Amino acid sequence: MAQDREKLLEVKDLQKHFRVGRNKIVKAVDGVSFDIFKGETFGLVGESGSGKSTTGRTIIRLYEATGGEVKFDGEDVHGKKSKDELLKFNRKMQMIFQDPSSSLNPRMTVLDIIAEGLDVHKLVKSEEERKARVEELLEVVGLNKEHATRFPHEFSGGQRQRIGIARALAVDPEFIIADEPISALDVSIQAQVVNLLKKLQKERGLTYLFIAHDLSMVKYISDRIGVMYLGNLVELADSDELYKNPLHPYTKSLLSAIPLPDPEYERSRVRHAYDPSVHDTSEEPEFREVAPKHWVRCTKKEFEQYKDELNNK
Amino acid sequence: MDNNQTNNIPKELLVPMKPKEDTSEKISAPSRTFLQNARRAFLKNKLALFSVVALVIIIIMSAIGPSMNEYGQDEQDLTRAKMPARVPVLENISWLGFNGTLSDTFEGQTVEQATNNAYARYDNQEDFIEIEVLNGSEGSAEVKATYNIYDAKDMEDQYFWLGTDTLGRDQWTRLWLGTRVSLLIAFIAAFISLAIGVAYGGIAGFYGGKVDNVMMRILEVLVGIPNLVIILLMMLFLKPGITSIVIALTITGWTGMARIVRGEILKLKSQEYVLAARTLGQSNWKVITKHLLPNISGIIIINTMFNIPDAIFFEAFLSFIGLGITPPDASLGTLINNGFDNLLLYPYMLWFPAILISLIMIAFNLIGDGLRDAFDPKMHK
Amino acid sequence: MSKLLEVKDLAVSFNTYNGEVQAVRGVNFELNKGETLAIVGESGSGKSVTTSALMGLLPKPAGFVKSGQILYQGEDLVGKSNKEMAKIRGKEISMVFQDPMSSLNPTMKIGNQIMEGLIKHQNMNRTEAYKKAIELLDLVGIPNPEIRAKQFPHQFSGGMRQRVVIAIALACNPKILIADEPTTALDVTIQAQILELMKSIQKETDSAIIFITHDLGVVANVADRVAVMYAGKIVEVGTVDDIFYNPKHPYTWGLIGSMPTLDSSEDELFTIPGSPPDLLNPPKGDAFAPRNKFALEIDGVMEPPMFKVSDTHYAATWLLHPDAPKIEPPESVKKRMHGFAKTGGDE
Amino acid sequence: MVRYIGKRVGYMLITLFIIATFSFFLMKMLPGSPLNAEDKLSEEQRAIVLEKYGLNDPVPVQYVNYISGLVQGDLGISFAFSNTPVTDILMDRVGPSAQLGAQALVLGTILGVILGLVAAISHNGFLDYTSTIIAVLGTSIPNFVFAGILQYVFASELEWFPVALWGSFEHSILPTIALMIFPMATAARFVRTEMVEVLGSNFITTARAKGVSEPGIVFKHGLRNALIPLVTVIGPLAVSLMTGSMVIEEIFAIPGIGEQFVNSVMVNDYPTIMGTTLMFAFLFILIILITDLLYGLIDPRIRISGGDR
Amino acid sequence: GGDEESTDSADSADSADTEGTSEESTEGENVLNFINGDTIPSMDPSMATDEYGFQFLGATMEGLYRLDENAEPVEGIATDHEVSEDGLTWTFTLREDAKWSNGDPVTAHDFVYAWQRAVHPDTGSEYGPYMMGGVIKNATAVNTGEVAVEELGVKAEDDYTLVVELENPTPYFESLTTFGTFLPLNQAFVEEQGDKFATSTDTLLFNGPYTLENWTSTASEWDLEKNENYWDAETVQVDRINHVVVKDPATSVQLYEAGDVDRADISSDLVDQYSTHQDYAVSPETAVFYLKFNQTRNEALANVNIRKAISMAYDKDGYVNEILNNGSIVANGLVPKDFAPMPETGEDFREVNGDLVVTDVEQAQEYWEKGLEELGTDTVELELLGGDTETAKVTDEYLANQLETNLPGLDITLKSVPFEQRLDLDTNMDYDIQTAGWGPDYLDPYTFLNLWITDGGNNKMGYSNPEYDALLEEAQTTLAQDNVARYENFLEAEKILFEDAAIAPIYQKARAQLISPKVQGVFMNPFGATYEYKWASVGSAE
Ligand SMILES: Nc1ncnc2c1ncn2[C@@H]1O[C@H](COP(=O)(O)OP(=O)(O)OP(=O)(O)O)[C@@H](O)[C@H]1O
Ligand SMILES: Nc1ncnc2c1ncn2[C@@H]1O[C@H](COP(=O)(O)OP(=O)(O)OP(=O)(O)O)[C@@H](O)[C@H]1O
Ligand SMILES: [Mg+2]
Ligand SMILES: [Mg+2]
Repeated sequence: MAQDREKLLEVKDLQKHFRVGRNKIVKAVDGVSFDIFKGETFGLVGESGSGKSTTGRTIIRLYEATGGEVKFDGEDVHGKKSKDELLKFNRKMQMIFQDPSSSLNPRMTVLDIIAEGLDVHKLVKSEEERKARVEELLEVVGLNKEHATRFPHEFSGGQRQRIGIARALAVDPEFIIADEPISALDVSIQAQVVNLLKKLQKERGLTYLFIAHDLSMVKYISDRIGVMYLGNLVELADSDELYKNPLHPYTKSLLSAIPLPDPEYERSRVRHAYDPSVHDTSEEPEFREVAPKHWVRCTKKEFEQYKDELNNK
Repeated sequence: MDNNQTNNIPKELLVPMKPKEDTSEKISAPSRTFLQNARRAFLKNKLALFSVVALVIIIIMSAIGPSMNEYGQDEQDLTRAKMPARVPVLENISWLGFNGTLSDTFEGQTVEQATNNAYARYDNQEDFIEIEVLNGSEGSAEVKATYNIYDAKDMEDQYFWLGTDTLGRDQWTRLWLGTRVSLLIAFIAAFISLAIGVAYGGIAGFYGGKVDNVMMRILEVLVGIPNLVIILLMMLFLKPGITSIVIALTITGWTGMARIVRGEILKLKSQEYVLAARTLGQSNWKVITKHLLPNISGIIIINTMFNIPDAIFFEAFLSFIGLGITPPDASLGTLINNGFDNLLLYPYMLWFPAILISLIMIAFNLIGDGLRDAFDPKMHK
Repeated sequence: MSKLLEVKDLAVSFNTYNGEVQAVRGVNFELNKGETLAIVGESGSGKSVTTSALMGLLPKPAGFVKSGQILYQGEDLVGKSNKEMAKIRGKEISMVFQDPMSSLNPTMKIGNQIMEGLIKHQNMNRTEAYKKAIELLDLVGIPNPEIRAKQFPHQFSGGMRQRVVIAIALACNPKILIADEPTTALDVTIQAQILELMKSIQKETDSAIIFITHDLGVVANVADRVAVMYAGKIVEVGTVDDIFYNPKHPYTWGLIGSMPTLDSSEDELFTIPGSPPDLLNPPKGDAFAPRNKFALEIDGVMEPPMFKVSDTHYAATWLLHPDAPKIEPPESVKKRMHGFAKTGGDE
Repeated sequence: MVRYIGKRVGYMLITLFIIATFSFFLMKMLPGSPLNAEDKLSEEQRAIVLEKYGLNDPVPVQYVNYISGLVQGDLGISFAFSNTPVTDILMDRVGPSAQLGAQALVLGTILGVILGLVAAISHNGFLDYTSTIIAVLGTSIPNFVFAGILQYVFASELEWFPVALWGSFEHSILPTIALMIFPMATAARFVRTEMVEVLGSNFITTARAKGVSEPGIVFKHGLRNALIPLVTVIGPLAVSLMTGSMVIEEIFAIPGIGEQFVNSVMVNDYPTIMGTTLMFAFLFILIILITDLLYGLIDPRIRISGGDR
Repeated sequence: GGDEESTDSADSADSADTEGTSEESTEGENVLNFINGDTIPSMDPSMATDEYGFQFLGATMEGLYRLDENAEPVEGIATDHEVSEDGLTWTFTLREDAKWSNGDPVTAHDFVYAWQRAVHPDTGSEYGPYMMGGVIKNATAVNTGEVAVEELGVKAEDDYTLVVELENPTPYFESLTTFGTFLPLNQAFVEEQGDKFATSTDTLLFNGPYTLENWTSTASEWDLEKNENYWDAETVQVDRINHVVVKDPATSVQLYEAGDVDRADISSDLVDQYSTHQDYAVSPETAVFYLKFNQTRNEALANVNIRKAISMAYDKDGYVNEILNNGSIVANGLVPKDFAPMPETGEDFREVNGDLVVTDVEQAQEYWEKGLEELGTDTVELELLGGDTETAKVTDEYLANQLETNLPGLDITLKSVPFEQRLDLDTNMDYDIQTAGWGPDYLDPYTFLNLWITDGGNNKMGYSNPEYDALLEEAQTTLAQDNVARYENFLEAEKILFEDAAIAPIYQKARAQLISPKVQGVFMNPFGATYEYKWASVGSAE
């Protein structure tokens, strides 16, 4: 569905290396490429430490990229220099953070937190307008306006995450990076947040990069999913396709690990542990399209093997 | 489990509940603004509140105290030097020590000798000395002498509430004037360590890397040079007095704060709410002032409270080496200094300023604790 | 099955500036040898407080057991002194905490942290304890245990730390292992490993496990029986099949409904509106009523008792009253139940 | 590690060099010379004396001379003690101060830690308030008042200790106690605050769940984790203790460096002031280095070679 | 009664034995324990400038003469001397049994070397040229390099005959030779030690009653030990005198009370407490304190009426009795009491000249009015410069208050600085009024009066009166041989000084002390070494 639309974000061979200590370098993101189309939700999954957050943060310029390119609406994000341009970019792209309690300044009221973007981009002219805008946003995310004067710690996790969403929405972004927006939440509240994100996408035509490690939720919300492993994207496909026909052994392992609320299924579940040594090491793996719109990082040999696998299904 | 009890439930209650007003997303705590909250939390802190009251009283007294009696700050009169404290009404409660008498124990071979020693000490004003024999045994007699110095000096109608000093100046007046000076210095010191220390540490911590490295090295150099050397230099250019104290404090007083603030900022700057502000395009300045500083306010407040006694004693030290307050002005530090010299004979000269300074310190500390809690919304209930 | 632990009418409160927070308001359950009891429920429903009370580890001086009994092998643990409890903790009952990142002492070597309990409870000397510690590390699947034992927590990944915490809890072969959300902070693959580990150890030692989580997927994986908590009370309890295939309490419906499955594709997930009640002033009647769209008038008046559904299955909702209107679970929840109902209860 | 220390020592030298330069020129801005200003000397004679101290050269030359002397460990000749090298003065005086400072530091820290622990354990209880009050008093009463009272009560009246002077260990007891009050109070406050927090943390609960006894909780698990902020404040405090307290030294008639320093300042003995300054600075920087190394020892999470603390 | 006394002294002796700081106070040794107010900065006779240097030079070395209890010179290395008719040539006969502590004999050459060294420009001595200039022939010329050092008027005729040629007849020359700067030095030893000379016990030689042991220039403890090589060793009764540096007065007293030391100074604050102590004693001294008026900086002080007003406007009695409280007495002139007896009559100089300026507020106000009128103003702002010791600060506070109260329109700012800084400010004449003091350097009123000679090295306040200068000049030259006339000139000069109100005297210092009865035969010198220990003994210990 999404692929016919225009590309909003192009990530090409993105690299982000951290220097830790004197001579040690962590290659948190090591050459990741993907596109995100307007209006779609792109899910990014992978185990902890695989570089998902780093990818998201580098895209939004919280980190300087070590290499590669990020184009937003055709423009190179990382080449931008002037303050005005940067501000414009900041408006178009926003982020929702993983931890609802640490992503809200504990000393600021909800009003000020949400209005921060309005202030930075001078989107409101008067104090009344500012307040009105914030109240409107609170309503959009399902809170009510009395909450504006409160502090983050007075809210439940789900409510806090909504405040985070309202903050991101305040500047009318086109694209939102949601970095594990629900991992820290209670299941019953996860549903609220996911519903809200979906609703907003529908109403506002937002585009999401949705980062998580919980495949069932990602699958539910995403149109396409990329699987990361150790700084690389190892598989990318439509979400149904990925679920039905996982090809990369890591993806398989990941899928097999998801616990489902079904005792019977759980009793019979077999988990596949991922063993990186199964890979063909004869050459440097590349990202290849095994089936239409289904990409896997593999060597030539594996490529053939995966193709067979697909065809045999 | 106790199903039997549930059998007699009226049927009319077993129907779907009428939808009530939407209770979704309600928070039960009433809504207040930050300041209301902070104030409420602060007001709940009995100790802090008490301290504020005490400090306010002290401040008020430092304003009006000196004019509460007829004695001036530099009104010397050697005939009334070293008079003990005497307060109307309280003078009748002897153990309070406000009855305007000096007393001490004297030893001697015999009671008589001890008594004579006492007389000799107290200007031989035998008529005004009461002797109480504590130990009459031969060879090691001990008497307690109480000298009613006010009567002896024909000053029955005079009351020096806290006594007089070696120059016969009223200690009450000087105590409050001294408090005024010390408090002023304390507040200035607090302000300086806040202004300079927080800014310096904040910038170093926030920009990190090279900036931080250079700034910290500069700081090390500054801290490495003893205060005294810097003060020495200042003696050249400045007249003793508040200005030079303030400048001395400006040069040296903020480094501790800077180090602490830097450490905290380093910790906080990768917090997600800071990142969030940056994705909004918030300027560095705003990030520092709106996000980082408020969140280290607790530690800043506590550290400021540590700076205050430092500053008060620093002033005393400066006065000691001649760069502090110029006489006849006094500060609590100089009063304690002087009182200490007379500790054994005229202990009241030390006790009153010492008690007051301790009170001030305790009050500042408790207020600091209270403020820290009050400015932390999480501590609000 | 032998009864190892019986909790009777346990109520725990906290004294705060604003008054008494009634975190646990009369909880009853029992635990048998070798079984796994999962406690589920939303955040703040009193799961951790309940287990802290079992361990005698309520935060002092604010928290206290208001009433009730905790009978461990017939002996009441309530009111035992810290010293007496120290003998039981770690040896008879041990606990794995929610957050592996902060549950280990950052300044103490991993090996020593494991050995501590051994030396105290098993009267081992250091060499013996060390050997046992290495064994335990090996058991929980930590490679190179000899090297790892000499490292500090920060040198371990989150998953490994959680295993260490489990190793500590298992060190003295406790009869009861309480695991408070041991996998919430971990990613799915590691979570799966740990769950497997716990199960296999349980098989070996025949210990009982109380497993706290709010992830129904995990519950489905580990539990024999499930207790659902809401606002300081157990609102439904039953075997894992009872709860997943035949839930009776509207809150349980909500929980089940809000979890997407891999093949669900509804436009909207089922959610439980609103937020839990303030335990400072718990509502009269059914605490869940304000959020329950199937609430009955009586919910506002009287607390529902535990209605028996089957020998193993009880639920506290007036909907189970014989005279109450028969209400079906919402479609989405039903579909989900049916979705995985292969054996099913009496549906 | 070795490399790290090497690098830090390098930094230290640079910092010291800057301090030396800085204070050298500061001194040059100050008036005064080895000549007592009593003006009994003729111009010619002044010139001779100045020549003797090398003060006739242009300032840059003096600077180069000073620094090259410094490199060879030569701090020049005191103005006040004729013909006595500054290094001798420092050597002579630093011993008692360092001993006192070290004793006060160790004792003060230990007692402060105990006080803080007691307070933290009885959080908001009677002992907590008591120890808090002790701590506040400790920071709010000048130490010379303590010293005077100690001297009067324990030496003059009770005759338990010598009144003053330096010599045996007994002589150092009272001054140590007087000096100790401030570090004790500081340590108590920091330990209390930190310990309250540590005792509330998860790993303490974990330890309790293992069945670790209360003393074990406090000492084995709690204390070490509460020490980091203490180390931070105790570092600079250590310097100020070791470099001597003029007042305490004067009251107890101890031939220490603190008293010597103030004295040098009073008599414009610039070479000695410079030398003392450099020694203080050196100590300070050294302590910072030690503190940083201690961080690593106390908390394994802090990588010694890491840039940030 | 006698009983009491002996018990008491037995007590103190006991405690000294058991608790004394002296490590090795073996039975039967005569040991005293004293406090010194500070370290000894220099033991080089040419370089010493301060009280402590001269104190220990006096105890460990011997010059031509030594002052006895009555401040009369008695034989030292010199047994006798002759003065030429014109008073310009003094020939001293030295004893032949005097030895340095290394065994070398003390000879006339040692004096010649020492004195030449003291004025040699390369030495950089302060006191050498100051004490010898204008006294010994060519001293100033040598010092300024005009003539060779050999031209100095001091020659060794033989090993035991020293001939000194003076610039002017100097009646007090005999007493001058007791002063530290005039001590002999062993040339071979001094040259051998080079720069290290006199920096520690090892680099010193002694020829006096005691040797200085365990001393380095920064030492805070040292002792004087009986010098067995001293020519008059028989007279010396005390085996050892321990010294420790204690600066804090309260500590000194407590050490005394604990029996650790045998003598302690009592600061003003402590007098009240100890004045009834049985060991309490007050010793008068010869130092005088006064206000210096700088006539060059503030025009008000150039006005004599203003100066007169100030001189009379403060209550000295109250100050001396209430604030100092230590036996100090009011000074109403410059030359101290009991310092210089008039030749012939033996009357005290002070008695003869009487009170030259006394407190009289009314008169002060009259002068004040007059002065203000002359100045055409009604307010005067002045800075009062003083020391930074506790006593100095109280003094200044008191004086400022007195002056401001009694002289309407006067506004005084206080400035307290350390001693050295004050000297700097003094040298640069950067003050208005200064509290200062002066102690004599030899037994003659001239040591005080020469301070105010026009452009004198210690004047530093712009005072100049030709008449005054002439009187003193005459006293030192033409009248040098006629002591009676000389003293007349001094009396006259002192009067002029106060007619001009050049300075305003405050008090003459005294020292309040606790002195153990053990300490006997110690007396205080009017100048030079503060205490004389040669005849000391340890009393009533047994
Ligand atoms: N600021 C940093 N400095 C050094 N290393 C970093 C930094 N941020 C991340 N890393 C490292 O980069 C790697 C990828 O981290 P990242 O946070 O992107 O993982 P993630 O996939 O988001 O994991 P999680 O699911 O736990 O959030 C990790 O090994 C991490 O330790
Ligand atoms: N120290 C405390 N003081 C006051 N109230 C507390 C305290 N600890 C817990 N509570 C309250 O007790 C209730 C139950 O908390 P508990 O920690 O048991 O929840 P939980 O079910 O474990 O939640 P989670 O899933 O978030 O761990 C909460 O309402 C909480 O606010
Ligand atoms: Mg992440
Ligand atoms: Mg919990």
